[in-house]
Amino acid sequence: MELLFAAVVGGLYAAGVYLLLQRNVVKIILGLALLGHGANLLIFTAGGLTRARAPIIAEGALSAPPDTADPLPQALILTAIVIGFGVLAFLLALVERTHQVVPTDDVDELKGTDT
Amino acid sequence: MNSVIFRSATRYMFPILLLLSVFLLMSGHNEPGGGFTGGLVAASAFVLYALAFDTAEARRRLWLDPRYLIGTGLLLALASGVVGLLAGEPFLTAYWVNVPLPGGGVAALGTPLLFDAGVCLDVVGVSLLIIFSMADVDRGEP
Amino acid sequence: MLIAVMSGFAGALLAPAVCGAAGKRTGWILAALPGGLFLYFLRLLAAGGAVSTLDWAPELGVSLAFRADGLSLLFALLISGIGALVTVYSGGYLSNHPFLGRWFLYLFAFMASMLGLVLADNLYLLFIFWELTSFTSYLLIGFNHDEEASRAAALQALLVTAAGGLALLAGLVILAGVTGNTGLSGMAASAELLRGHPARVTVVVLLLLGAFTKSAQFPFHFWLPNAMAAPTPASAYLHSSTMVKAGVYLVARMHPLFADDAVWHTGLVVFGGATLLYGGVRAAAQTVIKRMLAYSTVAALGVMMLLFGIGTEAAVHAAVAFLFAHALYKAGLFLVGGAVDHATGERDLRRLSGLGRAMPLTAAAAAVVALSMAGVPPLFGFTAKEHVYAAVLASPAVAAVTVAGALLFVLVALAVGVRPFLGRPLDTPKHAHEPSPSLWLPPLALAAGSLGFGFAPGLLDRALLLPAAAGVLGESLAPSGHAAHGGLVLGLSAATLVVGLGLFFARDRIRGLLGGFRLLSPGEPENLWNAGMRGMVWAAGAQTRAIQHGYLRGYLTLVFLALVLLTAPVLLRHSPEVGRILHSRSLSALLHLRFHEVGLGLLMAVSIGAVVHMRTRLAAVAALGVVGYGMAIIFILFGAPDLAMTQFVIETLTVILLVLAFYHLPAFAPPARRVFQTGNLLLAGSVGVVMALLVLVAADEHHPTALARYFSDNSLSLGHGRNVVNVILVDFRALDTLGEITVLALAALGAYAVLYLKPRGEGGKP
Amino acid sequence: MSLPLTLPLLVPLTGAVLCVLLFRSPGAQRAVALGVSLAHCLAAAALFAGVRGGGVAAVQISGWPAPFGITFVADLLAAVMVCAGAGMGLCIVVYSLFALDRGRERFGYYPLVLALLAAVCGAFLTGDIFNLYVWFEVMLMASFALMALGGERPQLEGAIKYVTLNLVSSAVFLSGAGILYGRVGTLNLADLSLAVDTHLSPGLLTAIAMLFLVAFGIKAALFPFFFWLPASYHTPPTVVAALFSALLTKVGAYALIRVFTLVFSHDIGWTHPVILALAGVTMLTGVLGAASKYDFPKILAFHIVSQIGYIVMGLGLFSAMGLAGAVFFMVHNIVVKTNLFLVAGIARRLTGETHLDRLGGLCRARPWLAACFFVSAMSLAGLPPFSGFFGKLALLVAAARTGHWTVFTVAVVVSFLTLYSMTKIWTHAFWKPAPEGMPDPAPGRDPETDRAVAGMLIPVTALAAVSLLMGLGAGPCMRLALDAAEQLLDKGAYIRAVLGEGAA
Repeated sequence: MELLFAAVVGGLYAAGVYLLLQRNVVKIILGLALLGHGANLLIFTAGGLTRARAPIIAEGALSAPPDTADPLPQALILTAIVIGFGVLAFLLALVERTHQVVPTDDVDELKGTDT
Repeated sequence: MNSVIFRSATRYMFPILLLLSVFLLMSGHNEPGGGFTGGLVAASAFVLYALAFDTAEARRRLWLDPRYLIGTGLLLALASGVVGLLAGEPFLTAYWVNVPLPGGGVAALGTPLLFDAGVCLDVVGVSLLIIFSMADVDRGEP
Repeated sequence: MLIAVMSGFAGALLAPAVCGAAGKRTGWILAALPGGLFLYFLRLLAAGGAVSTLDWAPELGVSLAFRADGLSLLFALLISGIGALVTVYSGGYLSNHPFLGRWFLYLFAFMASMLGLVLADNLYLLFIFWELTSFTSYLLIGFNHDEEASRAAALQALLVTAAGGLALLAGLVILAGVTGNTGLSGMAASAELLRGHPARVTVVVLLLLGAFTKSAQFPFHFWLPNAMAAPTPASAYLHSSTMVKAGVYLVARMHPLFADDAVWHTGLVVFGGATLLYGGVRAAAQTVIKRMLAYSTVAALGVMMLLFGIGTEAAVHAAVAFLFAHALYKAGLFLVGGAVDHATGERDLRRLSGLGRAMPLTAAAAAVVALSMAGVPPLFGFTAKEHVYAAVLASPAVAAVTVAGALLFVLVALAVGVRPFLGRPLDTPKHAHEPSPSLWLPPLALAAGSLGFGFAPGLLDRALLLPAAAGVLGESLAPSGHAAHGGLVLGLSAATLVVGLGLFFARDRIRGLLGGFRLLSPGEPENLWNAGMRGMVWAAGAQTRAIQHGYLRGYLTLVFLALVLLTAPVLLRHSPEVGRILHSRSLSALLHLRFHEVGLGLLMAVSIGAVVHMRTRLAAVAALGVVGYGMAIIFILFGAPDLAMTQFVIETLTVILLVLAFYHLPAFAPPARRVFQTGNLLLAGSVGVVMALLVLVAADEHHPTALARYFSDNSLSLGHGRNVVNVILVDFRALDTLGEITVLALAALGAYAVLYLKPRGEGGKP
Repeated sequence: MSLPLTLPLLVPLTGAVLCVLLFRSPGAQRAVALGVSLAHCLAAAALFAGVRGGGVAAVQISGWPAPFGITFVADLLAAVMVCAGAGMGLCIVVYSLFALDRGRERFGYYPLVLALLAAVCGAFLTGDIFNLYVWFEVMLMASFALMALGGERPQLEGAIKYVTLNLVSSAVFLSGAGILYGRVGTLNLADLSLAVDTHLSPGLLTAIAMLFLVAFGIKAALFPFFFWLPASYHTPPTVVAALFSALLTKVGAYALIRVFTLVFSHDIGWTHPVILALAGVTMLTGVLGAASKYDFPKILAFHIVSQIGYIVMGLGLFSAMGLAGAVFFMVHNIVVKTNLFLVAGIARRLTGETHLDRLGGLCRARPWLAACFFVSAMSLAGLPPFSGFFGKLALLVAAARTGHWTVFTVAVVVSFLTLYSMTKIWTHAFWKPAPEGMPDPAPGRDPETDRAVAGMLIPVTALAAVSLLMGLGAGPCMRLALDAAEQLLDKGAYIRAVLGEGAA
């Protein structure tokens, strides 16, 4: 099971990196999005995958039974997802604006500031 | 995207979604849900509205600048934390009071719920500010 | 003593104010400070030295320790005494300069640093003042920084001396590490520790580098003549008695430590000798007063290094005597040269003649100091030269070099100090006239010194020179009068004078002769240095262009490459364990995997592939959406409903945003060249593999963790919530959530600002 | 210690929120920003006093026992860094009051700056790896916005690279945190430190350590991860660049020091030589970049890289003196580099130029400015008696004591090149007469500019004085740095403060 999802994580990272190495700004954004998914799934898998029940304490019970999923990684991922959303949104705005100023989607044409 | 059916559907969906978001926020502490999902659902209600009619209409429906929502949400979250601080406990320490319900039962109200509400407001404000800005980008500053 | 040094800096800070108040009289007033210091040091000399210590940074071994022994006091007296004269002099020389205040600021700061340098009793303290002299002199040399030449000269001087300074610092750090203490007076004791230590040669070389660059030894001499761009008072001060003698002082100071080190001695003798000859010859070829003096200074410094290199008692005695004599006459000559320049506006010796009638006092001063330099009895220069000859006679080669140098000294002395004042007057840019007292008094005072001490060498020996020599050697010497030097020495001196006179009359021919050596100029150390700096800048540019090229994907390639190169070796190093984990995992995978999970995995794989391969943006976005929803499904299947819900809504909003944003962007450009693509593919693949392995490594441990148990036990009882995840978010780890909503807020504000705040002239409000 | 530990985070955060709510009136925001940054300094001072007196302090945020909640911890290093951060914040805000254009003020400059300060302090104080990630994200988001705020083309070009590379760093950081939790089962740094020491197979943890090295290396602009910095730092207004150079990379360096002393010190033989090597290369490439540029802010930007090398070198040496040198150098560098950027900002304000060929005459026209620059520049070049010299000396001594001669040599050579590039600025911008056709920077040309510059000189003077004092008072400062270093090397105090006396 971990093997399967480890493979998926690897795939997400590989695809993300590959897209990041392109010249097209849209692909770079997609790459970053994939990288984010990869990180989230990575936490989820590394935190111990169980087909267990959700970490919600049943009515009347005082604590969740031992076979429930680890709630902490879920909390972390939830935070990470939301942060990722915010960052992505900003990035999109930035690209939008950049495109108004420099009408290109080829980041190779954005090398004016280094040299 | 502005077919009549869609618009009229939106008219019904809008309040339902808002109610759903409130419900998610309220029940979030015990059932799946919570501030984030609640806020996001509320936001999507307005987004739906914007898609059906237009952003100006949606803004009018919201009737105050999203930035106020953001600020208030953050302030609420901070305040819920300061309560503990004022009581000499560490920042964000939870405080609970049992409020007897008219039905005879009791409801535990506590600063974490306040915090969650803050989260909810913040999320609504943020999502809407971003999406409205992106949608209206060609029109210049509102 | 600390106060004495600090008073110099205080005076520096006050100088501009005084200057503003006193106007023309400034020089005379400010001279009170160095004058007072001079008297103070005389008192110390009478008292036989002093010590004072104050902590600065004990952890680093830096302390404000000062110690005045004979050597220190010899230098201190020269610095303060000549400092006073130069102060008076520059008051007149720069009387109508708009930035006179700043001038005195720099001058006093430099003087104070110099005093600190010679009085310091701590390795690092000495270095601190060493560097202070470097950049205060930088400010002095570049004082007229509106002129390109001054800027260049100042920069060169700073860089050369600073390079040496860093070598010195390295040497001192190593030295302190070896000897374990940073006190200078304690050094001699720890000579034992250094003997036979592997680092010894390194230390010697580094220290000599420091000394040679500072004291303008060949091949680091070139900054000194260029530094003549400085106003004359600065040149007189820096090059007669102070800055350039710092290296000599260092060598003298370190003498006890390396008294028996072959590298040390040979290094000093060889480079000293080379510098002497080189400087003398170049001096003879000059026609401008200041440059001639500058090169003769280089030569003189060579003599001192040479003598300290020989290191016998006689040599050290001769060295301090010569140092003293040189300080007096060289300062005098510089000041005279400046006065002549000031009075006539002419610097070229070939067009200066017969000034004696117009400016008799200056002429008198000039004659005395020049003859002292030439070594004419009874002036002190003669005594000093006697000592020198006596010290070098032991080795014929060294003696020959020294005599040759002395001949050229005679030439320079006559050419600068005598010739311009004799003969038929020539007309000069300005009509020659006797300048104001502040310009002729200081040289006259120095001349008086050369004369007076010439008559009473024994007194000077006892009072100053022998204690100084003792300070160098670490033990006291018996006084040695003239009688000590036999007739041979006397004969040599006489011969030197005669032949030197001859050379003087033949100086134009000599210059012509030396003109032929221009061919060598590419090999000149200065040109090598400049080439080196240019090369450095070029290399810097090349490497910067190479790595900071502006192509984002290039940067990312390096980053990911580093990621792989840093992690993969560790995994390989522990390959057995990784192998074990993989093995167990693969088994569990075969046993436990369910059908819909495999399907889900495939769905993810396909949609990921689709994101990469889609040709149109909207298709790619759609594929990305599928990936996101796939994530949501995974969350549902593995007991994370909150995640699933959040992921679901967020994904929807994200897709809407992407569509809104990409609405404006053009279609995908054709992909980059295949070569890149395969490389990228490899890199991306290896990153993926590394991360997958790490996940497996991590998931290897047993769960649930203690934290998980704690949360599920206390969520309801203490957190009043049955949804553990939510309780974590709003209570257990509420701070994370607080930060997170802050991120959201900032993102929104940022996006808003980016979209609507436009620079002026581009529509919208500024 | 609950209050002093929380306020350095809470004060600026509240200030930021207030500024958000006051988005309609920039005037009110200025007032809030000034007041808040003053209060922030007081809070930081209180924290420092507490830690100096009472040793490592910790507070369990939201009142749950460690390691279940999030812990805020302040040892000397953290306290010192918080003080430095607060001080810089005040300087930056004061400077901005005079320097900033209305547009940026209207579009949320002050809330962003205050949020950045809050995030930086959060990062310094948190004792939890994931919480550290969160504060890093807050910091990044604020810096993204500040970087792009103004929307000029160079800003946007730089921002794209800055954002992309830093998001990669965040992804790596997040993965590292997740894997660490999966492997060790806790997020609390102190708890991690214990768990790592008692871990069954520490070997594989080194791989995770490398992830953090990459993540923090990007933030700290270490070789080969620094490219985003020279690409972007010179594009926003120099005051923003000053703020970034003061805090962002330093937080990265701080995180490196924290993690590689507290958590990943199990495999020193493998990790720290790597760190040392990277540090050496970073110094060299950075300073070479500076030597090759002729643009005032660009030179400074490359210097940031070079000097991160010095700081990390101290970590790589991993001796008390080395870490002390790193701490001292870090604070010194914050002060001096910020000041140089502020000076560059004034130069730009006076002449409208940043390129050395088109600058000049500043020494004659503005002697006070020249003096402040000279002090800072010489200090940066490591010339005595300014702060830089003692930082350099400490690192050299540490390298000599531990026998790392290669990095020793590199450090010496680099400081020569540093001096070279600093004198380049001095010679061109200050000594050289103002070039033809360039506005004369002398006072009296435009009263408004003179007024603004007078105000901007306040923080500049203050920072120059600090650099001088750090040199003259090197004794106590170095003592403090050494104490901080010893705290870093002895993890016990930190762990006990977090997990209670029983632990460690």
